Amino acid sequence: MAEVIALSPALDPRDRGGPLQPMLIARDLRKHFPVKGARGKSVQAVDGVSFTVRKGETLGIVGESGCGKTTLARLLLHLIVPDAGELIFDGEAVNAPDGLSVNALRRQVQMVFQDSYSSLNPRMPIRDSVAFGPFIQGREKPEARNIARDILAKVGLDPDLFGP
Amino acid sequence: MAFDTKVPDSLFPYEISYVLMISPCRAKEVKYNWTEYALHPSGTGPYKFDKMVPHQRMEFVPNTEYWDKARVPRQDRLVLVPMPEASTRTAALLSGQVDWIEAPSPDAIDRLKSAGMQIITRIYPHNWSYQLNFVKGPFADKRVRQAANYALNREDMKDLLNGLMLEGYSTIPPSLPYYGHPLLYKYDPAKAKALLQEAGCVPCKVRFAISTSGSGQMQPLPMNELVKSQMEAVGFQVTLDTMDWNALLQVTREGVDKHPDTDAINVSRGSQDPFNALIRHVWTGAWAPKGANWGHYGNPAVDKLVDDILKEFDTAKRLALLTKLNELMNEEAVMIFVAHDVNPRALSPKVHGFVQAQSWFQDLTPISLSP
Amino acid sequence: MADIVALDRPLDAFAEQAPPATRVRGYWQSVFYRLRHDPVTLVFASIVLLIVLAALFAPLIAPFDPYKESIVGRLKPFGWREHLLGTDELGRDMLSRLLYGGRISLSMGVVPVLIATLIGGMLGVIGGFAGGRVNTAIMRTMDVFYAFPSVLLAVAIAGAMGGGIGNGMLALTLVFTPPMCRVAETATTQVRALDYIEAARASGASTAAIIRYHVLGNVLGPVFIYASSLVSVAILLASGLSFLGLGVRPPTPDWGLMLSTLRQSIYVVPAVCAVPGVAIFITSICFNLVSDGLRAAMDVRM
Amino acid sequence: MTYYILRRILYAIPIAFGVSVVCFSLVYIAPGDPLQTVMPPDATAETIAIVKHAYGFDRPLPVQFVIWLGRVLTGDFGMSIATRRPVFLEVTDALANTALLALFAAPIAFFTGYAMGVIAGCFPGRWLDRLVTGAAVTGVSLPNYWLGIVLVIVFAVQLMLLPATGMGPNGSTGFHIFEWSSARFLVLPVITLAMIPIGILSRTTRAAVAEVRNQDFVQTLRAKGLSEWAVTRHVLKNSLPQVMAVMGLQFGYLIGGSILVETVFTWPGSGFLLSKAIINRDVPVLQGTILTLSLVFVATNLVVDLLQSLVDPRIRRG
Repeated sequence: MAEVIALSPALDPRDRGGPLQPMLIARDLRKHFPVKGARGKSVQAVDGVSFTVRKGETLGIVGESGCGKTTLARLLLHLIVPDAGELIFDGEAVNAPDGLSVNALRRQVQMVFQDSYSSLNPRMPIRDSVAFGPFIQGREKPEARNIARDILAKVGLDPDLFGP
Repeated sequence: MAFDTKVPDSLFPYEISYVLMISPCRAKEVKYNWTEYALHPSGTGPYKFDKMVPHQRMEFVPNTEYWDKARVPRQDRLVLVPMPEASTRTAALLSGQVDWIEAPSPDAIDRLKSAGMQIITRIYPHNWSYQLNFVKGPFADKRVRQAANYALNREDMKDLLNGLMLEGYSTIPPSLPYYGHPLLYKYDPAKAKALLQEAGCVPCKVRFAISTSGSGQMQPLPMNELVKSQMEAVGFQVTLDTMDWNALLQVTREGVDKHPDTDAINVSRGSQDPFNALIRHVWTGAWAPKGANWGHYGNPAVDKLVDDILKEFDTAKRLALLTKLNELMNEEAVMIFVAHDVNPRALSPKVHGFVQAQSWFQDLTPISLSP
Repeated sequence: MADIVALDRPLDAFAEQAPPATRVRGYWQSVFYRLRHDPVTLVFASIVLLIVLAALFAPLIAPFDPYKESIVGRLKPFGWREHLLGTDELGRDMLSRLLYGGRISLSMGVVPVLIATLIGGMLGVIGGFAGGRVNTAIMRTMDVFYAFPSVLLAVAIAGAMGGGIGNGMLALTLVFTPPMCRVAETATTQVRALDYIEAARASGASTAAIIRYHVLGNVLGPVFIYASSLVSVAILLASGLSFLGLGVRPPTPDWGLMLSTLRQSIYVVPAVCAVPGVAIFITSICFNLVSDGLRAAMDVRM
Repeated sequence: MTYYILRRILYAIPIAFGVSVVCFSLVYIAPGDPLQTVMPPDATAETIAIVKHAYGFDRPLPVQFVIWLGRVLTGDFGMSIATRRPVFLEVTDALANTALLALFAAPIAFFTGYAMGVIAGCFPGRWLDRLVTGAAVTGVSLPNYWLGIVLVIVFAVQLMLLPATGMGPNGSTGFHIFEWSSARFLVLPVITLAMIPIGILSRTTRAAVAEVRNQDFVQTLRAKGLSEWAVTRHVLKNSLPQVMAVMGLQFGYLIGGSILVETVFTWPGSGFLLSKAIINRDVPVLQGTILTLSLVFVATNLVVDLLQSLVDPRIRRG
């Protein structure tokens, strides 16, 4: 854990734990789903998973379908509450009394889905889909829209094409 | 055979035709199961029951051993088919499916005539009127009752029915011997308005219980709408409570006590014999639910007159008393008199030998059908 | 460097040739755009509008008082003394009664569908979104009412309660709520399973927000399309109830009742007697075609 | 497969129970106290007491329901007020006549509707498609009872070709389907009844066929060199389950919803019985007819459901 990271990327003012603090630490995450009908038996979707993801690092998890990948992903976002185990995000324990609130976590983490058709609301222009995050976190509609326009421009998409 | 009545009743011979009798031995045979009896009735009339399909048809064949040889039916088979809808009956006749229909709708008469059908009408003892509530409501006041009668333009009503009625000015049609010279309420809207003013019933809110159809009811919906508009022209405010025939019969049987807010009921009545024509409507002894005096009309003078009639066995004297009763009923305006039906029928040209009687009962035996 | 630059911004090469940026339309604008360019639906939509306006402004445009009788003027053909559509069995002006009758026939058709859409839709969304026992409870009760053919259920309720406009409308609402609920529930369960709902939850949206912004938008489409197709069925059913004497009471004008009472005079003025039937037919066929147009415009596959 | 059938049947039982609860409550939503709606108007006090006990009107509602259900299961639907005949007898006679109409109207409607739908589906946008769609939407929008009246006027009254009303020259008991003298009574009612199902079916078939034609596997079939006719056969097979579901529903409507047509033609079916029950305020008949018709509707839906699973294997795994 002590090796020095090569020249770390430019400091991001929101980087609480400093460049060396691992982005995400999972310790003994566990989530079992009781099987309807057969009392006692349960599906051990996630059983004692621990890993660390450092900033700038990408972690790939591979497994056959039904081995618990999606459940793990949902656990990381607290979409489902883990039975046991701990989640440290950028140095702060998630959902712990003194740590990071789930809502705060939600502001900085998001899922990217496999099937693009079902990951975008067909009745909503792209710009509004992008603006939905900030808007739901409390920003006013116009402000959220501007954020969305900036992000679209940043990734090379012409904002005028993606929202009335 | 001797009948002894509880109270002297000179009119009893008239009413006997209304007492329906069942043969006791057949009743015993089917162990008093009336559904069974309906399928196997017995009797001694000119027709014999052949078969029945519930709701659809009833078939008769001539009773060849009938005692009065002159009245043995001249048809091979008589089939009665119930069709509640007037337009369906008309279509059935025009399409040659049936040879005879009862009460064709007045508007179909011209079409029936153009198809060569025989239209038969004849005044008969029938009264299309409103029996009134004498206990509670505006009609307890004679002036309001008279105003309602003066408000009606019966010529218009006749046009509405394409001529298929006789203007009704009394409980009984003029053709009956005890009609006399009753006070006639000819169309006089001004007088009607004045009477209402005098009675202080302005606007005069009244509620009528009427039916959508029913035997003897002629064309209740259009006729009631016309009466409503004519009465409202002189200051009445009429609410029509429409219900089906059975429901209206029930209201009629239960009497005014059970329906205090209903000011009048529109039920057509047969006036076959003096009792059914006059007495049952005004006699205190016939108060509903016991009898047909729905609105509980009570008048000592009338009661005394009725007693005299029932005790008077000399027909001439009784006729004079009956005439006096009819004139008194008109003077009291015990009903809103509207119309007398003419019992219209449409027969195919092939039907011969039918003579329409002045009665609710008709003799079908002489009828014959040319090919 | 030049080609690197080109590589760096490959899009520009196409930018010039791409057509001028078409105005980007939100979903609803694109629906109206498609509708505007669908002449058939426009024509029938305007006829429907005409019918609704005519019924709404009946008192202003009706040439005569629909209740005024004139025995002399009974059952007259078209055009008799400015009675454009002739007169009925009591001499009342047919055109005026048609306009006033439209009010009742349309409202007895449209109002129950609206109420059923609200109740059925809500139940469907709640059932669809909540899932589990709530869903089964709602959907199984709906199945019970679904077990009755619509005409039968309407007649049963109106018949038992004794007819009249209120009972008629209640009966029709009860008839249309189950299918509406089923459409909403199916749409909701489909939407709920899509990823953007999870994405919304992952961005911290509450269930209410998710329903408001994501679920409703997608459920309203199929619900609205289905509701528009129900209106013509409702009008036919409502006129059927009146025809059986379970809807409006005389003398109030209503197309179904007029059709029934005019049956007697069909031999005198057949054309006049056909007028209410034609009115019912035109209104219901227009609603049907508009509904088809809407479905084509709104039901856009990705 | 049998597991699936069992599950569907078990699923239908609570529905039937629900239907009986609704029918039971009909007596209570009728105005006036329930006893008055179930008794002939001129019933004597003593018969009222007997019936009161039989129906158990004095007992709490659930108990009354159980009594009523018990009697209904044994076929005792109570007495008709108007005719004093057992309701069960009235309903079964009437149902047979309605079934006869439905058995004739259904095949005609399904065949015509399906053919129209297929034609429209296979030639989308062409004039044939527009013609069929126009005819279908007309069929669905026509008030069929009015159509009945018009047909009677034209064919029975003016042309005197067909009878105007009723069922057979000597009523339903003397009805011999194979003799023209009886069968001619069927013609107009069947045409009127078939109008709406033809409309609905051709619209559904057209949509189903059009949708299947757009699916990728149709292109691959063509790519494999199948003739257009062979491709169409595949398309039809795939669109059949969806169409069959609608057929089942429409057959149920033919049985349950024929009240208006039967009233216009005075066809002595359950619909006409129902309309008379309404006019006479005959609640027991109203209740019995509706219960029977809806149970028949549930049964037809169940049968179609099972047939559908035979045709479409995917549903079987369901």
